[in-house]
Amino acid sequence: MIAAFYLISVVLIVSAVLAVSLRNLIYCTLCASVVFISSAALFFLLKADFIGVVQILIYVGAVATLLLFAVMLTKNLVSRQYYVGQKRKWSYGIFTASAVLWVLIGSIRSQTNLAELVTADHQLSVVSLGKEMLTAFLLPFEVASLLLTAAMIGGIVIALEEKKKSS
Amino acid sequence: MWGTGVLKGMAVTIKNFFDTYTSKNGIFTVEYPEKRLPEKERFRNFPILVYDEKPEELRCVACDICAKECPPKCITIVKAKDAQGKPLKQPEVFDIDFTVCMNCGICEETCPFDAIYMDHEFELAEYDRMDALIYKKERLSRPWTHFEKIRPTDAKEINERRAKDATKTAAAVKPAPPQASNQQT
Amino acid sequence: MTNTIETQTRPSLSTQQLEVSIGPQHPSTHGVFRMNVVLDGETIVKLKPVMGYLHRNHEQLAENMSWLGSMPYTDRLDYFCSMTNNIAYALAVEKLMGIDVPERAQYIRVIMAELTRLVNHTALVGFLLNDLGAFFTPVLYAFREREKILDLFESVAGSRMMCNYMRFGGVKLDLPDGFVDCAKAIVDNYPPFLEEMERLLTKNEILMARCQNVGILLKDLAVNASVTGPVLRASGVNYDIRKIDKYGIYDRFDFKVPLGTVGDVYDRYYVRILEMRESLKILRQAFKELSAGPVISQKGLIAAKSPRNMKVPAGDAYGRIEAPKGELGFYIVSEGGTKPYRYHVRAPSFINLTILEDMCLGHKVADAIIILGSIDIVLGEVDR
Amino acid sequence: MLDPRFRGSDIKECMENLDQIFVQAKRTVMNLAESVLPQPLVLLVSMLISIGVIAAIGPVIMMYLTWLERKVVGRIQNRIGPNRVGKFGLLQPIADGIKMLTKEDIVPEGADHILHFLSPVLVVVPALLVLGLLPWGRNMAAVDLQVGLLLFFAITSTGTLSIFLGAWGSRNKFSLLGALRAVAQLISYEIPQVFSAVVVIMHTQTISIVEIVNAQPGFNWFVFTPWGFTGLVLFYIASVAECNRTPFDLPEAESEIVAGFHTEYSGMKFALFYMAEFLQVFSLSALAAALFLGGWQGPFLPSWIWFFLKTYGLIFIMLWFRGTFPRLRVDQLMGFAWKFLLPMSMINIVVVGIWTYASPIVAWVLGILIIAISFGVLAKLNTRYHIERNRKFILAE
Amino acid sequence: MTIPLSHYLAVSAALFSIGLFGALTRRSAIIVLIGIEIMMNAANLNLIAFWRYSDGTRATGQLFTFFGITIAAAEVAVGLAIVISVYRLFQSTNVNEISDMKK
Repeated sequence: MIAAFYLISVVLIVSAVLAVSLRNLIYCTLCASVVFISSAALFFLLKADFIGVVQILIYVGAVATLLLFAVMLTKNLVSRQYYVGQKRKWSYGIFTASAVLWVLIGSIRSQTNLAELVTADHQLSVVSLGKEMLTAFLLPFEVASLLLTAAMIGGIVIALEEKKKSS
Repeated sequence: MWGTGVLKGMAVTIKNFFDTYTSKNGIFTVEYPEKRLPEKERFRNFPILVYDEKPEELRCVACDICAKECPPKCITIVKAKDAQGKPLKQPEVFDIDFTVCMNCGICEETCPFDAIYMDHEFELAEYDRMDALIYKKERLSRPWTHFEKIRPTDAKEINERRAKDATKTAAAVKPAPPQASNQQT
Repeated sequence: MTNTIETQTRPSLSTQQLEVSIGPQHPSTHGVFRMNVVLDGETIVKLKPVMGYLHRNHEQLAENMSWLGSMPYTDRLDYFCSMTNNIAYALAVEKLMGIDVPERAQYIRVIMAELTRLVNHTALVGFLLNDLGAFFTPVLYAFREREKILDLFESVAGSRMMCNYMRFGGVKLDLPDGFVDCAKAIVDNYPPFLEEMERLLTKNEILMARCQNVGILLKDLAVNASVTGPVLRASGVNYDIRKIDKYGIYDRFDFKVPLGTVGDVYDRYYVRILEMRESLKILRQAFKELSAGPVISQKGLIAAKSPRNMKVPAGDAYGRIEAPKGELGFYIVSEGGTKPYRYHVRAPSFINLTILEDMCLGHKVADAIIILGSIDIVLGEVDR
Repeated sequence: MLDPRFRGSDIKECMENLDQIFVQAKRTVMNLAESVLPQPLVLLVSMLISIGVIAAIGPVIMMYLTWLERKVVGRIQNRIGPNRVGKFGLLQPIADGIKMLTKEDIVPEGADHILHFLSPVLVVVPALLVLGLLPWGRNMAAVDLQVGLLLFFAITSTGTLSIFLGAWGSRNKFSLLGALRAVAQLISYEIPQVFSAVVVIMHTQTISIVEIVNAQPGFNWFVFTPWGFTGLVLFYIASVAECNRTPFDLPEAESEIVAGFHTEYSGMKFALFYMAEFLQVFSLSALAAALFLGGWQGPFLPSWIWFFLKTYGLIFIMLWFRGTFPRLRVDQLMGFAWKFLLPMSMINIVVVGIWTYASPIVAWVLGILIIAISFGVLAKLNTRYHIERNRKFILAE
Repeated sequence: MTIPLSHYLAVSAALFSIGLFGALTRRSAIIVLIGIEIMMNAANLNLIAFWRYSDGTRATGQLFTFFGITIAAAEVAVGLAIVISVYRLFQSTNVNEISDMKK
């Protein structure tokens, strides 16, 4: 169990770095889907099966394909980085990211009374999850569905708008 | 109703599926090397030269009609000469290029001496395209009995016709000197 | 070969237009035939047929060969129906030489022509379904029936597809005994096969959805492009040379000419099935009226015996028949010698192909393939 | 002929052992392992056994599915199918395998090597992974997850991505067309497939496949209920489309776009694509059997024999489709998914709702009524202007 | 020996900063979107870690992640639609070039 955690987090970090820094966009999206899969694996490790499965279904199944289609439609596969003038920005990026990381790690370490792992294996059954979602969390559930329909219609309207005029 | 056409189509294929097990002529294909389809009598594949008794005594008299008639010109004939150089009524070289011949059967029709006929043999695969597929006189010649075996009805007609011609020429040539008659054999 | 054509419309989502060559090496172009298709997404913007891959110089060859010498070559024109090619060529030369054909030979010619029509249309229906995606089942059902008829041709003419059976003034050899009742058995077995094919295909929703209102050929476009055969009759034009010329003895048989109404792929498919039914009617009548008698006229026999010195009087003639694919015509010019001066074949597939682009514009790639399949072209005839 | 002393219970008991034969085999191996190995390794050994068995069965199933397909489609076309290699052509798959191995592995010049190499692997992995989730027999499911069915759909949805990458990597116009069609088809048929599975989840209140199968003891399978039958039909049609089989085999339409997304693959890579397709055929038929036909539930035979009987019954229907149907066009394919399958599966969910709360008679009558009416209305809507059922032809003089 | 919570938090913090780095430095709009996705992922990882180390009876952690994932999916859909329509006007997805409002 322990080895699995470290292995997966190494894969996670490496593929995240690759997903962000590669030049060829197709490889970027590929590494992004590896990030999504390994974070789903972490969820399984943390005994959150339902969320792990939802993560794979939504991120790898839909979001990665969407990204691939977007990459294909915008056609600049090998993103031509004009680094001429913006060398410094690149270093700015590293500086801010490491600053944020330092702050976060600092806050984690300063925390002393972090909760210990109390029960070795407690499993939240999917049925209770479902009940909870439709009782305590009914409002966010309805708002989420509203948001999804709005996003769908918005996405279509933006993408489709051009087709109507030109055809 | 919407899906019926599709279901009827499936019924047809499943009937054929079970036909192959149940009915006699369900399976249409024949497993070739072991079982063979009966050959049609008039099936014509590549030509053969015919001789009566001795393989040297071909019926062909090298009159070159079939070479001239052949649409793709795949027959080459050279007349045989005896010791003194007098042309004999025998082909010295008679080869057919099987890569060119399209077994159309025109040579069989136009040969006045019933010397060339189409054979039924079709397993003629070779490893070499050049000289293996140019059939020489020896490879082309077959006895007349072979012809009678593969095409009985045509053979019967031809034999009758030849017998009638032979008696007619024999009667016509009797007053003439006897030695001229052996050319017709 | 990826020369893309950039559209100059307003800056819409400028998807490049994809130029795909559905080329000679493609599973469903019925032989070596190429279509340069310009695609916008899946719909066809431009289509240019490219032919000539199978050109064998047939007409030039015929000019330095004896008259009968090019008869076996006519088998290679439309290798699906060799008997009708022979009949058309024999008809043209007989018209020029003025030979008459005896009664029995006329009936044999009608029987052979109608059997070839059956063979051609069955194979066409099979291959059209193969283009639609049915994994070879209709083709093999069609071939099962076609094999029986090809066996008949083999027992009559000696070869299944390259028959070389017709001679000027009649046919080469008389029918072998037992041919007629064997042919009768096959003709009687055909209707159940047609019912089976119809049950499998005609009312099949997928086939109807794929073929109806696809590749519509309007009546006037068809007539102007001089399209002939089932493609023309599917658009509703009543033009069948057997009815118009009444060549040979076709006036003795009563049969109908099926016409379509809309002129799309479905009509072309179903008109051919109805034509098969009509051919069966003709065959039954021909078997009844087949009488004994000579098979080749006296003049024809002499010509067949020594074709190289058969002279045809000077002049020109155009003999045409209703081949399964359309109007197959032979235009021959003779100077009175033993070789034709000019020899031209009017191939129906070649002329039916000219309207391929008009039918395919605006359709999808999948439709272009079945429209090509429904015109029923054979490359031997197109490229000659 | 039965020995009188052989009482009925003996037959039942020997069937029982036969049923649990594999489970006992594994248990014996486990006891052996426990006595020898330390504790954590034992868990590893049990996992290895399951993985090993599935990794062995997967390719064997795939090989003999290709053989079965060629035999069945052959018989449909009045011919015998492979019978030269081995007794009934049984060694044919092995011959095909060797041929695939020895064939040269061509990588097109403009192709993207990494993608070209990676995508066959990415396609096979989900297909093999999914075999672990299926209940092969009584307590013979390799992995019994509480979210089994949802994980099944999640894994099969990752296959779309790899098909697209494979086609995009091989720089070929035809495979590009094939990829666009594949992605559009797989995504739009995933939704009706999941919806028609939701029907079973609503009825059995669980997502784990093993529980669903346990909820169908003896002969009362779900298929004998109105919603169960429509659910099976909808699920089965959607999974035929999901594995790119006829009449939905547009992504690799031979007659239109040469070989669709796997045009540029040869040798072992093509074999992997082929294996992925057939494993998906097997796993989706097995899932359809588990959800609606009671998986391994059956009166007399051992459980895993029932599982294979039902799965191969459904696979036979897919092969039967292969031998009969022409192909749909792209827009009809989409129309069929969105305008027929999806509404029907939603209506099916309504019927299950009624089924759980109404009394049996009312539920039956109402269920059949709703399904019949909705099928008629949807069929009418979908074919109103496309298909002219009987078109008239003139037989002119 | 179980894994302390701080390890999980460290991993998600690292993931978050990588996502931030990507979003800030890269030119192409799509990589910015990927960066944002990775940051959302890191947040979800945190939520689940805290849920696992809590008493585990309440499902708030999991449900929060569930809604987080749905919102992220909606966000990507709309984001990509915007990227495509922007690409249609400016013929490029380079974030720097899409700066002037009036085109």
